[in-house]
Amino acid sequence: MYEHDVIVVGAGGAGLRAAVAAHEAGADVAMVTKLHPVRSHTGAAEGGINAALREGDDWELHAYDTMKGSDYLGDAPAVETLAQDAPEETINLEHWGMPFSREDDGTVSQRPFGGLSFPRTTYAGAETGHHLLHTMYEQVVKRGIEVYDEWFVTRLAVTDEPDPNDRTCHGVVAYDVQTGKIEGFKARKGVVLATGGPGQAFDHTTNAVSCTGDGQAMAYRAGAPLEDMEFIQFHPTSLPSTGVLISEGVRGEGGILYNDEGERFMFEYGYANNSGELASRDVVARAELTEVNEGRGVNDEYVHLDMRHLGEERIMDRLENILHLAEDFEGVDGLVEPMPVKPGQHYAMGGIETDENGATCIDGLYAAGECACVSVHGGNRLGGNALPELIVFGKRAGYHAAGGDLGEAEIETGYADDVEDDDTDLPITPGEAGIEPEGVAADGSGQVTDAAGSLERAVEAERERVDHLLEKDDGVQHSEIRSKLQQAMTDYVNVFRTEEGVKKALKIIRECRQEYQDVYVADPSRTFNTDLQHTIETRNLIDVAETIALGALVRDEFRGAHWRKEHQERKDDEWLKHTLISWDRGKPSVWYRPVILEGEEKTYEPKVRSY
Amino acid sequence: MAERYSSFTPGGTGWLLQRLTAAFLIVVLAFHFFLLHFVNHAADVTFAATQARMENVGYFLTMVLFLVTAAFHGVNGVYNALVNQGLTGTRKKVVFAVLTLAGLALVAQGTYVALVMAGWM
Amino acid sequence: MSTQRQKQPDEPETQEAPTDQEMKAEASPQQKRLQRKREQQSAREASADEGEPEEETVHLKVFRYDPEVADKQEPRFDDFHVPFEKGMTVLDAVMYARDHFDSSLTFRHSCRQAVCGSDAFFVNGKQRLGCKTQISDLSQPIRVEPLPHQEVVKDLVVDMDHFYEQMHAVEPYFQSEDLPQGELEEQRQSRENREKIKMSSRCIWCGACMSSCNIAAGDNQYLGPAAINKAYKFAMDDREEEEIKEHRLRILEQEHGVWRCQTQFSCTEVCPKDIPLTEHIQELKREAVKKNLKFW
Amino acid sequence: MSQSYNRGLIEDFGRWKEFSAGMWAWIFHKFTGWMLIGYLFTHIAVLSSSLTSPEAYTTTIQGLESLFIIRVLEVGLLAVAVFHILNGIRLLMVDLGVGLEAQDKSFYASLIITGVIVVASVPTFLDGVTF
Ligand SMILES: Cc1cc2nc3c(=O)[nH]c(=O)nc-3n(C[C@H](O)[C@H](O)[C@H](O)COP(=O)(O)OP(=O)(O)OC[C@H]3O[C@@H](n4cnc5c(N)ncnc54)[C@H](O)[C@@H]3O)c2cc1C
Ligand code: HEM
Ligand code: SF4
Ligand code: F3S
Ligand code: FES
Repeated sequence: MYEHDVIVVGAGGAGLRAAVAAHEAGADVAMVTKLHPVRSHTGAAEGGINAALREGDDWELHAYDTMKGSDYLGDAPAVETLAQDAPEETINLEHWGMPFSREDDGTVSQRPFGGLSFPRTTYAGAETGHHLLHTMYEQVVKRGIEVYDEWFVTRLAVTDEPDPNDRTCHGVVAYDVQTGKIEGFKARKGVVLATGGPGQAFDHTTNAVSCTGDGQAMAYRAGAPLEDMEFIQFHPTSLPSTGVLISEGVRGEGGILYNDEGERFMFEYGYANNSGELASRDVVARAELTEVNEGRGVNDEYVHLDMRHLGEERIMDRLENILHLAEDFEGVDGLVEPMPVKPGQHYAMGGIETDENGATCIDGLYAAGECACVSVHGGNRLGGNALPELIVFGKRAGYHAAGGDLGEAEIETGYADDVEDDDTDLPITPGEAGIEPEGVAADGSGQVTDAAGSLERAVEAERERVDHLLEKDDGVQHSEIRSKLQQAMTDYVNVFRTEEGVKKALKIIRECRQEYQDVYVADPSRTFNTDLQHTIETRNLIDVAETIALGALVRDEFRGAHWRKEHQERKDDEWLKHTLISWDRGKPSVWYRPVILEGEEKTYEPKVRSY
Repeated sequence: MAERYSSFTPGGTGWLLQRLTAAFLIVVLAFHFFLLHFVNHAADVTFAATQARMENVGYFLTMVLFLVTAAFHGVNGVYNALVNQGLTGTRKKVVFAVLTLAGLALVAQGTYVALVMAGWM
Repeated sequence: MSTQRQKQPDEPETQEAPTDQEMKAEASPQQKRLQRKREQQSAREASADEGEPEEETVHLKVFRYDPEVADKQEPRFDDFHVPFEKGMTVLDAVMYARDHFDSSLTFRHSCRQAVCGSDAFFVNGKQRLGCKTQISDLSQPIRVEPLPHQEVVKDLVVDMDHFYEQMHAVEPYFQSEDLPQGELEEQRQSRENREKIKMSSRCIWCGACMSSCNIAAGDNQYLGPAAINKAYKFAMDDREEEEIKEHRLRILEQEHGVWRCQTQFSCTEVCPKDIPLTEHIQELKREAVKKNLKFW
Repeated sequence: MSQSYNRGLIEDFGRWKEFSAGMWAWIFHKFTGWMLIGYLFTHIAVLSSSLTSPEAYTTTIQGLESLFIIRVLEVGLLAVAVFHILNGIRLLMVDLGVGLEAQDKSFYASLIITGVIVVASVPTFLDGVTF
């Protein structure tokens, strides 16, 4: 067993920032991550970091844009914290050596991005995330913070009180991918989850193969609710064959979208008469799919993104990376031809419910980054708002977990008596399907309430589960279940959602869950058994996919990225509230908590979101 | 991490000298080859002719310098090649000593021969 | 693997009688196309299963080794025949082989877009990133092996610890403790200077260069091209002070630093990020010489 | 680095077919360098015959030179030296950062020029040799 003050799970932007902050607050920190830190998916981010740095811009404008972008589903305290802290955190990165692109006077460059009223997206070429990730990892190396890389965290060690709000997280159980050893990691002060997104729940995604929603699923099974899971962002410009992302920066610099007839459809068909290509992502993604559905798509599959008119010099200077991506992954030369693009799953606005200090309703359990939902992005994330979220809330979570004081949070977490329960009829009974070997992380029996006990139990349960999976000689393989799940999500819980479709998806997810009872791992080895790792991840995907579909079913309105065929309007009277889903001893329950629109000084009044 | 390297000996001097000697050798080696194979045929070499050349102080000094630089360049090159193959510890020290001695012996013997040829010894 | 494809669920009822703009057609061209694509795929999978590849297939020979599994303790090559699709990469092919033929086939991969640096393999005798190598650019059969000169953990997975150690050994971080305060001033950097370090900052730690270098193979202490390039990025960055630059050169100048490089150029040739590694190493050698000459 | 088993040809030089220009250049340069230093030692040894007597020197040299094998070896030495010089120049340029993009071409050029020079000097070297 290993022991540290703070255990950070995941070493992407959020995890690294949390670790540095906790270290600076004097804690003994360790990072446990299934990939070496520099392999994290933060490295794929291209566009940039939103921060109000310049004359003529200020954090209030940033907060306003974010709130509008969120379709009024962001919580004001979180949104304002993000906008206020982003400038300092961004400049801080610069001081740590991040190679931002520069203006003639030597200051960092900023560019326009979709949905922003000021060009405040601070960037480093078209590889902002790569530089952010590496710069931050350098700081972790500098501070000598311990990193357990290629250790796959499979379970949280939490106590067993019936009400999740009373539970405490004492650590995690992780599995050393190289040797197959399963060990407990005790956290004296706190565990910070920073495991990134759940993109692999879909089959066409810009996310990495490792983005399997592990953090969300683990926290969910331990009793922390998942918030606003139905809000999935589909990026309008991903390459059709692989899902590799073509940055919004291309449109920010002036790239234009054309349909098969060569029409600039964003204007021609009135999808966004003011902002055109720079409208919010959900608007552009729907516009593209509508073009394709109405027969104006290229090869009935995609549309064209053209940047040739920008000129070679400008492209080489700011978007060189895009040229390589189009060439290597689609065989297209962006200097001579338009690039094919189509919407792909990109980002999960929802995640583990936290307050603006990164804390969840479980004592000692924190979350930050894409796996968390402080609720800054609400119904739709603006491009360039995720990276600042990583550094702002990563830092806060790390600092708080190390015992630092950030004051009382305004956002509430956890199920309480004053929340509203949901009463939608579900086509299936979601949640556990019988006698799964792994069971729940906390069964609510109130039996285990101490640190040692909860860790011991968690380690024991995990060893049994792995033994079971390895010893079982036949059954189904996870890849079959996984592709069935991904297919269902892409078919029915995609950009366009219908009640019927989402219900079908729920049924298929249920089938997947049942089939998973019979899953086995063919590779018997304990050494670097990726088969085993992927099998465990698939279980996480099932849980996460189910919450996405559940959320999509109950929210019968059209807000942000969540489009419902039968409900074509935003219903502010009814739906200015977050969807929360609790695992509740294996039986998911859905409930709601109102959005906080009152900011420090002003209240954000919902307006029509037009671009 | 960096402490591991605190006792290093900078290899920069050797590297630079290897290049400088190389630059010098290009010229002399070409001259040497040309003189002894094309202008005068090697087969026709006699002691007398050699002595005639060696008596010229400029030629003598060039040849000795040629020898010194070539010996350094060659021996240092061999040493580097061995270090590149991962030679370390005592074995490295021994190789270093042997090569240095061989180099010095070569230069000493060569200079002695040259002096004899020039008839000054 | 089962040859049976799950029957495609019918289109949602509501989509059959659409009233609104977005869903006019009964089955949109998009849906029809997807349907076609799936049918083709199942046909292809079926034929692959019956071992009579009608369509173009890719012949892979993949290195296999597992210290724990009896019949894999002796390294061997396994053959896989994977259906070819336009735009297919080596990574796609090995993933297909894993998901459809042998789930124990082990390799690292994550981003699929050449930024995470996990999947450097030795493909047809050259270090390459699996996800960035088009099958159509290679001659078959395609030999996929783990990176040479590194210990093999299992199949295509090699031990990267030594590589990481070398990367860490050059003190790869800004040394100054200066942080923004009050006015939020960033440090200034000229465009030219940023341009100078641009290429060096693209490294994704894939280890291909290190594996291709004969010197690194022979001399375990040699910092290696990637670490030297990392140091270059810092040494050339004007935001760091002169003394720190000198300190960096001292690290590089040690016996197993830049001088070991014999300008083999293999590192430069294999680097998937096109970093001019040899050029950077050579420039550092000259910088180091210049610095030393100053004291003479 | 210790290998947990022998990967045999995968490691080290077994992959010579897959070597790139820069690696060949490195190997040839190394080989020629060693030949040259080896020759330098022999050369001084031969010349040391002058220490015995002038006649011994003349006979030794002329005796050796009359041997066909020695003449052939001399051509070899020329090849080795010319390649080492040309590639040495190439390396010096690389050190100065000149023409890095053309490093493979300059290696091929060194090979070709070496070949030409050697062929061109064969008559001179083999001139007057008796069998
Ligand atoms: C292609 C692309 C482009 C983007 N561009 C932008 C942009 O321009 N601007 C912007 O603001 N945002 C952008 N985003 C969004 C943003 O990059 C991500 O939301 C963000 O990087 C997520 O960071 P993270 O730290 O939360 O997670 P990640 O970087 O995904 O890191 C997750 C970490 O958790 C670890 N982990 C996961 N599961 C486990 C487990 N079970 N056990 C142990 N460790 C685990 C992984 O090893 C990894 O280290 C982009 C996203 C994508 C996909
Ligand atoms: C005539 C001009 C010469 C030039 C331009 C030249 C150039 C060079 C250079 C640049 C190197 C260094 C290679 C490196 O470190 O990467 C080198 C190595 C070497 N040289 Fe020369 N050299 C010349 C003559 C000689 C002579 C006359 C000898 C023999 C006495 C010699 C023996 C060597 C040896 C042994 C090496 C080491 C090879 C190795 O790396 O294993 N060179 N030469
Ligand atoms: S320098 Fe290039 S080859 Fe080497 S690790 Fe970095 S990206 Fe990979
Ligand atoms: S391959 Fe090795 S020898 Fe130098 S040029 Fe590259 S580091
Ligand atoms: S999978 Fe990330 S670099 Fe290839």
